[in-house]
Amino acid sequence: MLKKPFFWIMVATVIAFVVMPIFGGIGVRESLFLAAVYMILALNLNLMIGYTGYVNFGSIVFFGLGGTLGIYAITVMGWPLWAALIGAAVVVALLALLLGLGILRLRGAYFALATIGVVEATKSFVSNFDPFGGSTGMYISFSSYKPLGGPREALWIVYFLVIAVLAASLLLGYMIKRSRFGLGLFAIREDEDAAMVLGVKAPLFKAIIYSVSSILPAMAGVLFFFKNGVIQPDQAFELTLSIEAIVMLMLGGQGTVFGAALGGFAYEQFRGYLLTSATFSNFHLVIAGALLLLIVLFAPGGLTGWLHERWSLTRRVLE
Amino acid sequence: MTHLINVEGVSKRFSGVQAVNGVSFYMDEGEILGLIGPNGAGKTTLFNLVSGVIPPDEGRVTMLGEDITGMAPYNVVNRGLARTHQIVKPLNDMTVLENVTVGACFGREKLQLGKAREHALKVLHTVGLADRKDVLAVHLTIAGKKRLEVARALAGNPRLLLLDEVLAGLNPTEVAGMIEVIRTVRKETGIGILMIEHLMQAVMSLSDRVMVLNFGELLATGTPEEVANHPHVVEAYLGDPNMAEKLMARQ
Amino acid sequence: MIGILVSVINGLLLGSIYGLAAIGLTLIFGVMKVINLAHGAMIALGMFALYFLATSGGMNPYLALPLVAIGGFVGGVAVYWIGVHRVIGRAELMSLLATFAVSMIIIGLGTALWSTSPYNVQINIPGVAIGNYTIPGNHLVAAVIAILIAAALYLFLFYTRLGKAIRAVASNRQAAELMGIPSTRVLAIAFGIGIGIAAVAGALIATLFPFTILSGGGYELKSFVVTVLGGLGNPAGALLGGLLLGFIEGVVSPFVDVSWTPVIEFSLFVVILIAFPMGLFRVGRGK
Amino acid sequence: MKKLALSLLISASLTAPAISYAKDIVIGFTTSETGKLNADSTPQLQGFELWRDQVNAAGGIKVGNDHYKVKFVKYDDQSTASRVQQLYVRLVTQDNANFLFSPYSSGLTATAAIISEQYGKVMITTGAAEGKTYELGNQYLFQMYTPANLYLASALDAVKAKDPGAKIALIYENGGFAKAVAKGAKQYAGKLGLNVVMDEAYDPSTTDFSPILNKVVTSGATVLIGGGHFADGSTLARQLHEQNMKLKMISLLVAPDVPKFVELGDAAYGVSVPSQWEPEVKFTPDFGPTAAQFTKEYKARYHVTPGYHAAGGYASGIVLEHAIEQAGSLDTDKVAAALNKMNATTFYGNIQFATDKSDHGLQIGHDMVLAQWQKDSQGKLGKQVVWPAAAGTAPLIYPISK
Repeated sequence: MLKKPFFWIMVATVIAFVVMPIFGGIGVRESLFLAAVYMILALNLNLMIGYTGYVNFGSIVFFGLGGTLGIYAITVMGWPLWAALIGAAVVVALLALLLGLGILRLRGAYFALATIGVVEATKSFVSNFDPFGGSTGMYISFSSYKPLGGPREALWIVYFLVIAVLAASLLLGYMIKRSRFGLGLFAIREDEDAAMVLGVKAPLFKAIIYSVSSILPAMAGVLFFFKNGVIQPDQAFELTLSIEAIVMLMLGGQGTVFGAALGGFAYEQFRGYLLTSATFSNFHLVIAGALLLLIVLFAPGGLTGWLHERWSLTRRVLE
Repeated sequence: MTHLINVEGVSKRFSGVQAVNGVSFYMDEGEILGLIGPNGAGKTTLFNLVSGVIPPDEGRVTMLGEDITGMAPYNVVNRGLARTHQIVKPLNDMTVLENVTVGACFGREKLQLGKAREHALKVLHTVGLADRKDVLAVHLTIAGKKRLEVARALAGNPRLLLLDEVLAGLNPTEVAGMIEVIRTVRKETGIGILMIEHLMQAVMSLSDRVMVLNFGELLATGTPEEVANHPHVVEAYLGDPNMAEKLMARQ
Repeated sequence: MIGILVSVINGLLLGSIYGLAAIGLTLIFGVMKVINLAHGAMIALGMFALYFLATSGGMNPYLALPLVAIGGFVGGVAVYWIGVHRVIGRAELMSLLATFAVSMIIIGLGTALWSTSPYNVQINIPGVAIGNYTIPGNHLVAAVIAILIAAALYLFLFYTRLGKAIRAVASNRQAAELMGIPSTRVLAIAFGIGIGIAAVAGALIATLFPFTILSGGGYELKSFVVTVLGGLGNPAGALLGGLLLGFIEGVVSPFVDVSWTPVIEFSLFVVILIAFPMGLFRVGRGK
Repeated sequence: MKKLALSLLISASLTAPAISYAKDIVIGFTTSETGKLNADSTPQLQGFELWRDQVNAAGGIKVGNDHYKVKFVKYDDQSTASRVQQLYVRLVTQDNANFLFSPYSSGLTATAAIISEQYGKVMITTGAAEGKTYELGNQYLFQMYTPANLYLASALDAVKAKDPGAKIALIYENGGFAKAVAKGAKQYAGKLGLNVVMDEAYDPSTTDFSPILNKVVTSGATVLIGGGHFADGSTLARQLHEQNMKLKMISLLVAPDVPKFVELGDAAYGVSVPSQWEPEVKFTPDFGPTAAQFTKEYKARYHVTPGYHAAGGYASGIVLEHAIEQAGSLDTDKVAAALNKMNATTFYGNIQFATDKSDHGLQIGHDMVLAQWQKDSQGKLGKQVVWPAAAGTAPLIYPISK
């Protein structure tokens, strides 16, 4: 692994994320924070869509549920942040495993529809479930930031934790890609029936990757909402963000770690620009939609696919 | 004695059509069994029933004495059964080597990735695809894809190989090449091979025994000579009474 | 007791409109295996079309429905050629994203043009009183129209040449092509019809409730639930599915806080999808 | 060169008012230009902008001896909370906002509030009544609205006075603000000894209210109190009318106060709304315009009668302006101290903020009124202040007769 150029590209990326805000200041940090969260979502969604070929429209449910459980642990049960992170990730992963064994019996469009149903069902359930604050959500008392040095200092710590989760996401995507398990997933993506006849235990593999792809987004959810100060079901289970994660993946190029990461980063920059530019802010949805349509129709491989078509070298370097 | 595979009275109906009806047969190691019959006779369905792709309505399939009836395909693979598909199913967006490595990783031997890759390369040499190893499977010719099917199935070191029309759609040179591959496989590994084939000459020349399926039922089993001369077979399938001689006249 | 009865009647009336909206979705899926994520946006466009015909155009809202349908058909055919044609037969992800992109563009333009404040179409039809309860007149009329349109579509699909061609392409595109049916044109027409129906359903909803360009989203989700109840790709099932969903809403609401209704709906959706992927109304299914 | 500069100077002084601004005061906020809160958010933005333009026309805000021009930086939050934090952080870090206004709605404000604490900026919150946000230990939040738990107090007082035996149905949006209001209302009704026969939330995206209205009929309720925001509230009012509900009183949150509500026609008649402010109120302001002046200027510019969202927006501006002038500085802590000390009357009513650590910034000076849509002699719909009776412009119509 240490001999592969892409490994060092990933290391350099993470170092850049750590160093840039230290020199660039708070504004840079905030932009990178959101970019990192998007990259985490896209990288883990890539495990399902890019590696396994299952279109998960509801990946946001991991993020939202992780956030909800984590903030519950912090505000109601008084857990420290690190314990909430681990606790939320474990519970979400187990729930995803159980859910995955059920809904992954569906294929193609049926699976995609079911994942939409899961998001909506979970959102409306949490909105009515009083221990999680119902539709009002949960508020984090500012005193919860004391152990991290107060609200302002906590932002730095949360930022570095998110970068750690980002690093883990990059590494996870890379290692799965180069593993025997990953090979089995690719086989499922290409032709599930053929894969099973070749000996790939598809139902188990799918449920495991569904569960694995939930862990890091769940942690990102805890961190995001911890920083956010409040978690409300509308915000935690926003179907749009799930679909945006797919757009990021398409933009960067699905199936590659590089593409997922690049897509998440580029999308955040692009959206941030559209949203705050005077000219485009009214039309940002139109522009984003037109861009997506163009990618789907004319460049389904995304940026990475485009690069690979031009230079065969990139295929070996950008994995 | 326990056979490599023993199939007892398997049946399958699809929405009113009896696709396979009470078929029984066995095979032993090192044997090549040919399976012939007209289109729609239920040959591929029989393959699907044996390899776990669809569960039979009735009947029992055992491998080396172990009941594998209705087992999921990947579990059947574990027991040492591998198959190819009549309509090829290459893993399109993966290279030839990766395709075969999948077979090696998840076949009977469950090799680790590195070992699997080495083994896959060996198998690619056997089937004559070594020079195409880094090509995406989607870019192979139809003959290449058929070889790939065989290579993937072989890569798991199966005890029993089910070949579903690996010769169909190939030109004479390619057919000769593929027959050579099958011969080599038998010689080198000594595994059992059950093959569906329409190309009579090939079946007759390769098989130790041949069985004939018609309307989902077993019509006859025996050596190629016996089957070729079996009156029911001649009537139902071959049609031409002089066919047998033509077939037996090996090139 | 009367309360429950009225609640069920209300549910069924609304359910017929859910059913109509879902027919548009399921027809498109049945014919070209595309889940149209622009469905909600199309419903919303139907709402606005009716609004402008009825207010600026001064038409009677119900007489404007055929115009909305024609507009929807034309728009649908256009969307098919722009966004959908190239992704037919490719991975599901592509058609899902292509239609979602169309939805983003429509909602973006709609937001810029009409903001997101609610619009109203005023209709005064006296309701029917049952004891202290009232069933609004516009709900009754809308339900009757929805069922008539669904019936007309059924007749069209089973008794006209074009309808039969659409069904032929749905069941096997290659075979239909061999029989001399120009399948691409049939796909475009089927997409147009699906959108036309969605737009009319939207227009009918606009006669009942205030709406914005975003209102279609909720009905799109309901259409998913309905299609799954009725079987994806099965137009007759969709109407039954809609009625069933309306019935469930009507029966459940007197006993549970209404904010729990979506929880029940979507849980049911996922469970039925896993247990009966072909829908509840298709008994004998092939392999 | 000198000549050129001189001529430029002269031409500048001819076109612009002859005030030399030392600098800008940047105030940042987001508004819901799109999304479901758009109708509620727009008047608030108009209130902000009217204030800004008036201040700048009058010479800006005076800090010490300098005149500062007020500059707004605003973004569209699309009515969704996930955008809000990103945009507020950007306002603070990239646009260098000196002060912040809140977005519209309790939900979005809760999300934005923490930014004020993390980055140490004063945030005047308006259009955000939910009280929970202020109990988390903040130092820089200042609420302009009467908190949610007191929202329906005037409506319940009116019911108590007119019809102590009324059966009340509480029907509200399943969202932060409306739920907090309903919770407070239920407690208050209990204190008054009123009979609440139904208490139920509905999903924020509800468009069909018939299931819940049927339940209201079944419960035998005579008074309906609740609602949420504009979209759901106006739909609810319309269906109450369509389903011919025989209620003696209907009091809904927010929606009836938005000018667009009048488009409902007959469905609007008799509906009352707890209001932070109405144009008819008569306070003698310590600073800023009177209600009549504000109403006149607002109408001249936007051609509608301002509701309380607009007034709240405008009042946020003058309160901040006053505090900055009192502090004589743009320093966050000094301005916050001035706000903490404030106990003043404006056209919008009395303003005082809680200073206790447990609920800092909560509005404790301001009282609400109840307004009702009534018809004048020509049958034209208009809003009248009906409660408290002493401050009213017309008597409460009870029961509503249609």
